[in-house]
Amino acid sequence: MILLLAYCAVLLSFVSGLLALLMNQRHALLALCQTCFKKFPGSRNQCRAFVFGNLDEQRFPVFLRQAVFVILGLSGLFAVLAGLSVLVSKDVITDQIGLGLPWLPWHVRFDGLSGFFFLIIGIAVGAVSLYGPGYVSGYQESRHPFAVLGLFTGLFVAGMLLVLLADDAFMFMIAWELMSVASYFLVAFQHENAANRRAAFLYLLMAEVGALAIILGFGVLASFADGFTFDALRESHLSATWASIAFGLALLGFGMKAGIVPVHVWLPEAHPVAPSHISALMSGVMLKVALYGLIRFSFDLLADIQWQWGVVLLILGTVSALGGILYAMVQANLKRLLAYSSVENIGIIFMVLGLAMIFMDNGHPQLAALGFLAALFHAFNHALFKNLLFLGAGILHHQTHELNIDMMGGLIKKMPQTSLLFLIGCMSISSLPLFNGFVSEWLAFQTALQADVLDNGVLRSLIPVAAAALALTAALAAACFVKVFGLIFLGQSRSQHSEKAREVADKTMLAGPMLLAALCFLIGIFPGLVINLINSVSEQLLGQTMPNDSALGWLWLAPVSAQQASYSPALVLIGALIAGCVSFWYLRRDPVLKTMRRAAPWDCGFGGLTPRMQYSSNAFSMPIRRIFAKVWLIDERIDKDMQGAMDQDVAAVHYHIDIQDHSWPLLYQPIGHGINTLAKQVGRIQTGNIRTYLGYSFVTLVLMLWVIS
Amino acid sequence: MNIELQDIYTQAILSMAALVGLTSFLMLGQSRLLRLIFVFAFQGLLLTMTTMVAAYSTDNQHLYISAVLTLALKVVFIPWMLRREVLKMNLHRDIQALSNQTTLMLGGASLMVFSYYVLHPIVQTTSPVMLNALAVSLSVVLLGMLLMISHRQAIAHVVGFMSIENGLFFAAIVATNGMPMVVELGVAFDVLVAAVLFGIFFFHIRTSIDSLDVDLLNRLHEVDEQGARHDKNRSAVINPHTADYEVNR
Amino acid sequence: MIAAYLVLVIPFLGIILFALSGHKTDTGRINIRLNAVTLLATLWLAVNVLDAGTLLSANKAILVDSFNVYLIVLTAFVGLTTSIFSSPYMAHEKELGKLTDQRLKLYYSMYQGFMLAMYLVLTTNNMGVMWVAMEGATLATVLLVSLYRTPESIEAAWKYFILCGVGIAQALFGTILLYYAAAQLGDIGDDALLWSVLYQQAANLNPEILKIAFVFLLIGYGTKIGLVPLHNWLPDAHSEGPTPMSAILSGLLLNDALYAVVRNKMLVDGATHSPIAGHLMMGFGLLSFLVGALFLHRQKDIKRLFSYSSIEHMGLMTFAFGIGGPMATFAALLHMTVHSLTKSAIFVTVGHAAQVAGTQNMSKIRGLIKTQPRIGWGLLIGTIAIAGFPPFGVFTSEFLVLLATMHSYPWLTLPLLLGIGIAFAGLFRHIQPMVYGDKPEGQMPVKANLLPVMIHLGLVLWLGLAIPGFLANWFSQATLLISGSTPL
Amino acid sequence: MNGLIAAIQTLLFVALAPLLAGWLKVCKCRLQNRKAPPLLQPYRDLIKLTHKQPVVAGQASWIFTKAPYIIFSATMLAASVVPLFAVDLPTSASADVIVMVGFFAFARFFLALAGLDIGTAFGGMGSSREMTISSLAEPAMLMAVFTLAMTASTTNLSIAITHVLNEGLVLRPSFLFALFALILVAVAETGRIPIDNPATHLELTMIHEAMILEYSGRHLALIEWASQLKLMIYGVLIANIFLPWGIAENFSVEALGYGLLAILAKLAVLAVLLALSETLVAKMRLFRVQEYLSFAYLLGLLGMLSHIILEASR
Repeated sequence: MILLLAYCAVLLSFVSGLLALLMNQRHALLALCQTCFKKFPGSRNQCRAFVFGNLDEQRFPVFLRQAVFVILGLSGLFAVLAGLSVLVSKDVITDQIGLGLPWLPWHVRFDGLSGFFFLIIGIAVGAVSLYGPGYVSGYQESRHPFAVLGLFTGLFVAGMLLVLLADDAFMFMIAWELMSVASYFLVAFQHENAANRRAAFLYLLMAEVGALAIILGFGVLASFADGFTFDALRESHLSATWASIAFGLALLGFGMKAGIVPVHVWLPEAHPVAPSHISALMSGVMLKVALYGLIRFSFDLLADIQWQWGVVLLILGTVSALGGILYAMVQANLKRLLAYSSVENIGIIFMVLGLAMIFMDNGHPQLAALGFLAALFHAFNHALFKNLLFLGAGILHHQTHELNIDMMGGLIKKMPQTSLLFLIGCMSISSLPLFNGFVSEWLAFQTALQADVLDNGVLRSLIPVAAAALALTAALAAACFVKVFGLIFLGQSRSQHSEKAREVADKTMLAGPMLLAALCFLIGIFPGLVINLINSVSEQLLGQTMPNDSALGWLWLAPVSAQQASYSPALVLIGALIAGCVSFWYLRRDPVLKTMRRAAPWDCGFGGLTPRMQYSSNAFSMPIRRIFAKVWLIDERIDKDMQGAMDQDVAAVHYHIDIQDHSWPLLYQPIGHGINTLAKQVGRIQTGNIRTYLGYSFVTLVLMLWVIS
Repeated sequence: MNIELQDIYTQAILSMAALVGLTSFLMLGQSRLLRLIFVFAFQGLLLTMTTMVAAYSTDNQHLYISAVLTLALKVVFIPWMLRREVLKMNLHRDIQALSNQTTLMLGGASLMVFSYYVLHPIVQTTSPVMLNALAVSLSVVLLGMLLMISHRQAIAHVVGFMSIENGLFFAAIVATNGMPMVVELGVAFDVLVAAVLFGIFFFHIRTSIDSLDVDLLNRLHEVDEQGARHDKNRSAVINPHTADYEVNR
Repeated sequence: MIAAYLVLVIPFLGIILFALSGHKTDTGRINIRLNAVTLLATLWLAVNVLDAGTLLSANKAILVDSFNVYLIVLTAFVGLTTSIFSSPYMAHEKELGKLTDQRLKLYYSMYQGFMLAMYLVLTTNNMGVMWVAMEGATLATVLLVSLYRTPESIEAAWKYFILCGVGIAQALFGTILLYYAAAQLGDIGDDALLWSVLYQQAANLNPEILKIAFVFLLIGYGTKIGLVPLHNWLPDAHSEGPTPMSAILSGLLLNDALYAVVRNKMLVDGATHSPIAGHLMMGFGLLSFLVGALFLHRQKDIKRLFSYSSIEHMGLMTFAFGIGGPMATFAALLHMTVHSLTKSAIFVTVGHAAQVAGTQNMSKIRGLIKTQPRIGWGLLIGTIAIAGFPPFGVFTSEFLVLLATMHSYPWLTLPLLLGIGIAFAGLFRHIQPMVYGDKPEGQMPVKANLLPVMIHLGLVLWLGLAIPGFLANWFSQATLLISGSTPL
Repeated sequence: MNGLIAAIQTLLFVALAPLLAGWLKVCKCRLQNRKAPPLLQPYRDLIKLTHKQPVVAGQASWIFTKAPYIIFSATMLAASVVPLFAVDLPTSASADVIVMVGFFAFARFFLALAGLDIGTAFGGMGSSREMTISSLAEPAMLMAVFTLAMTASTTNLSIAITHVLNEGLVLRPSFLFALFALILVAVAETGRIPIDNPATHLELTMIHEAMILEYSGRHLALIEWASQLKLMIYGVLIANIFLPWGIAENFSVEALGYGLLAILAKLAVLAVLLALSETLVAKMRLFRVQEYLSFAYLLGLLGMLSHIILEASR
């Protein structure tokens, strides 16, 4: 039954994709319906009117778009239901589908871990499908056919869901690559821009390399097992070295998809160019699927965790978290910034997962469960708020046709609802108390603080350092999102577009973000809801749950014991409400003082503020750029146009800044260069002269004969 | 192995083998096309004689047929065709300078030794005669290839190609008393068609490059002449920040 | 058995028919029909084999077992779809004034000639005849390569002719050695070249001779497979000939050459009991794979690009056969099928793409999706499939090859992995700009029949998702035959 | 009973914060040979501001007008979890020290947004600098706090202080480092010299003042009050974590009274020290701040490491 729900989710997403293909087949449909009605003349007139009304030339595209997204939304709903029911029932359901290799049908397994990620996907897909119809209506059908977008969106979602269901390496890889390829087409959807094509190429290339690494990881396991099913792979007892090799390969593969530094570079290229609801799915959900893969691979298949892996994850996670947020800080393109911020959040998740591994191998399964919980919880939260922010960015793009935050400003008055939703997203991602992001970071800190129980001195001193890096990350994230919100919504409009922007007319477009924002807040106040679900995951996977001290009641979060740490967001909310209301009412008790006087702000006597006087994105991040100057490759130039006698007067000043990632010159350019050089060298063997070719043949023959005798 | 202990048939075959090997050497060192073709025809004749001897000694009917085929194709038709081409193209006066003839001959000689070396392991299971015959035919094959590598005229290539066929044929006759009939016929047919095709190609090549020098056929290659242009673009492959990776744009 | 003869007779009649009657406008359609009839005959043959198992004709001249039966059907199928493509394509070429009636006559009769050679290679039980047919295939196609009579095409044809001729001559030497080895057993007589006999006697053959024979056979047929460094003719011939011919060369000829090598390898393995033949194949395969992948990066001509991709894939198959375990063999058999289907589909779209842009120069082909969406998408999806992305069948076989390598030779996975990555990048850096982007000036849609492409890619997709039972059965029986055990 | 004490503590915090600010000003003036304003001057300022009609920039949005309430509430919540004169605080359980840092972040978030809301150059400048400095200060602060948390193996402030208290006088090198780190952070976070100077409005150097330049009336009062409260919270943290003696451990009247007196005395002394340092030290350039803060971070790290290596080694 539960599995049926899951299958429904997958099938519906397929169906939505296929339905989108009908976009260009209106005439065929029309003909089909006419013959149908001729055959069954008894059909009701209303039904007929409905069908033909929707097949009307004007109406049809709108109708089809809505239908596609409704079905996609249903798929999301089924995914949520399936996920919840498997989490609540704590079942493990297995099945086989008659596809795949002759001796290896697709094995399906639906357990708590899959269920939890089903839940994440379901929520995100649900929100996206509420938002979708309004957003895609902005595309011109002739330039950007909906059939392509809808088809690959459906396939993308189906691929992600299938990855979670897979119980053998072969099906896993098929689903995994389906997800990659479908999202590649989505990234390349608006392929007129060279930037999009580049990004798509880079994305697919890295997806391919990552997938190969994963296959090899499975290969290592499979060469010690008989078969590719996960059951068989679980039984392959590897030596420590081989297990580490397998883990390293899996980490490379899944890390590439998840966007771990230094293999994160596709992320900031691909996310900005994809349609926003796709970026939301990619960033919010697909990265989580990569996380799922890593968890499945290491905690489930390898099972015998080694603490060294944890250290690797911890270090990589820390670097990614810090690197991600620092790079995000200096971006002016909103979606690029969000993409880098995804790198940061994935870094945090990996960091905590690393902690869990360290505790696991050092004989503290309870603490491992805590770290595991923090990681999964943060994954869940990140899916919520990153989705929210990407959808918000989509709305902004839809309304202002801009993604450069230096071109926005003052939108809070023009788009009050969007701004509120976006603010909630910013607050969640900055991990401010009362919102969900804070809870998972709090749990992460709590995990790190348990380092004292470890015997290894190096680990004990390493973990607090990582925790401090986490603190720095969180603070920088707050700075970054102050910049984002402040520059986009506050101040004065910086461009014509944002001056003319209006709130979205189609309110369903706001429904998706609204759902996510509500969840952000709800989970922030009642984290127990999700934590209970994750506990059933870790019970299945690790055999341990977080020792939540129930003595304090369900409103409380006491991960280790009430003595050590506790947090009750609900009580904090009550306190905040009391404090806020009291001060508010007390200070405004005098009706005369209630009114505020509006006046022009102080302009230093220069006669009016102009939007250009405001701090820009680069100006805002300038102190941080100065402080962490080594982190980026910065090319900063100030050109002055001189005029007048002796060219002494400055007519205009041009400021250029170009910020690059270190990983390009250090990692990717040498590889690209190397391959091109190699190809050039290899090209030399093909001289064009037939005598040389005969010579090759001759030498090969002689050499082979010599070898053989 | 003592040659005087072998029967007359074997002695004859061995002599033929030696002669065939010798003709291959002669061809390798030959720089005049007409002589080359003549030596090739002579090799074909030797082959025919070998076939006859084999046919006679084993009383194998179908070897006679193949002897006739060889005679017709390799001694008459192909040399005639090649000779006609040479005369038509006025190539018979050209002396193609073989840059290092001595090295070439030494190389050929070492190839012969090499053939013996390669085939040596089979001597345990077979007679030394066979070893000789096979080694000679292998060296004829290899020498034919060497001929093609060292000569630039398309005509010489055809001769080399056909002499490789001769080597194979020799092996087939001596070692196994010929192949099954159907195969022999098939091979002969292939050789015939190949010869015709060569004729067609001489015509095409001549009309296209006005020469039969195969070194001039070098338009299709992968060597980079304009290295600089690629250098400029090479780091652009996957770097989205520099220029456009679509190199050819 | 009649079916087997039919398969050979129909193309033979086709040659004669086309050679005698001059070119007419409906020759293309007749060609399609002939191929369709042949396909039916092969299907009949396949049903026979499915019912009765291995077929051996009374005079032992024809052998159809589970290894070649699917290749025969595949040959007929690709032959048919390519002829469907070639009919409007060649008509268009004629309209452009590139071809005359005389040459079209040559084209169609040689098309059938090539098909005949292919069927003969596959069905014959006689290793000598196999060689003859293989050489015949070269002879049939060499004039097709130079069909356009441009200096480049003549150069390509000459190289094709000479290199393949010399190469295949070495295979004949190998065959003679094989015959010699068999003849030593005595009392076999003319049957000594029959594969069925040789296979039974394999254990008694002289291993030393067979080793040497295998070197010659591998180098000989390897030239036709396009193994580096014997591959040099391949990109030239593919890029200069008419596109349908590139499709059948890549899709069929290379496969059949590999088939010949594997047949011989089975004998050699039976005699030597050492993995030496496998190791040689692995070495050549890996080298071809890597070099082919690297060459992809430097191409300017679209057909050259895909011919290097063929080299790369043939390298992978050779490598997989070389590994020799049941999983690798199964993978290689599957890869032969899916590669042939995918590559011929790609060549079909490539041909149309080149017609759309009026050039084979990739830097001039742009914005195909905007110009003619079906061609653009066909090319893109075909490339995705050939690059080994699931759910297409190429992925399945590459997956299995990788895992088999991991199992037997873990360290070789590294170059393999590298090769796949490099090849993918090499393909996509060229394909993407061609299919995407805005439509350039003056690029007009052409009349194209993309049904073959859809059918091929659909089949490849199907094979990627699930391998139908009868095919799986053949594959596993062939695997049993080749490697001695089945993966099932 | 506990809840009542917690409420009283919080109210006392709020009530006493201006007094601390006044005392600080008095000390500073004395040290600088100036005539000091009355001790209660901050209260008078606050009262005066609350009775004025606020003037708000024309383009201000709701963020600008609501931010002061949010900032004040958040700071007050932070104050409510810090034991002032008695431990065993129930609010400490519902929000531990990490949450307290979170409250500060919350307040700062809105303060920075408010700075950006009007769209003046000053507001942006202030916000940018504030966020930069705080993002450097926060990890340093957490390092210091973690040293305590790991020693007491809890992040609950109340329990941690009890732990230190019960342990008696133990000289821990880690605490020494942590104390210094926390002092440095406190100076930075509360905008004192050498990081910022609350007394000036010098355009190029101001940070905190730049953000609140447009505030007036009750809004300004709330923000000023909140920053005084923040200063006091840091003072109490330093005093009660590192020198907890005197704090009430039970709720008898005399214990509470002693506790109150003790904390007042400690704060008074701390204020004198702060005034002294402000008098002696010159303000730093903005881009030397990171050196200062990374020094603080280093101290925190050293504290942590010395805890792990010297004190908890096994």
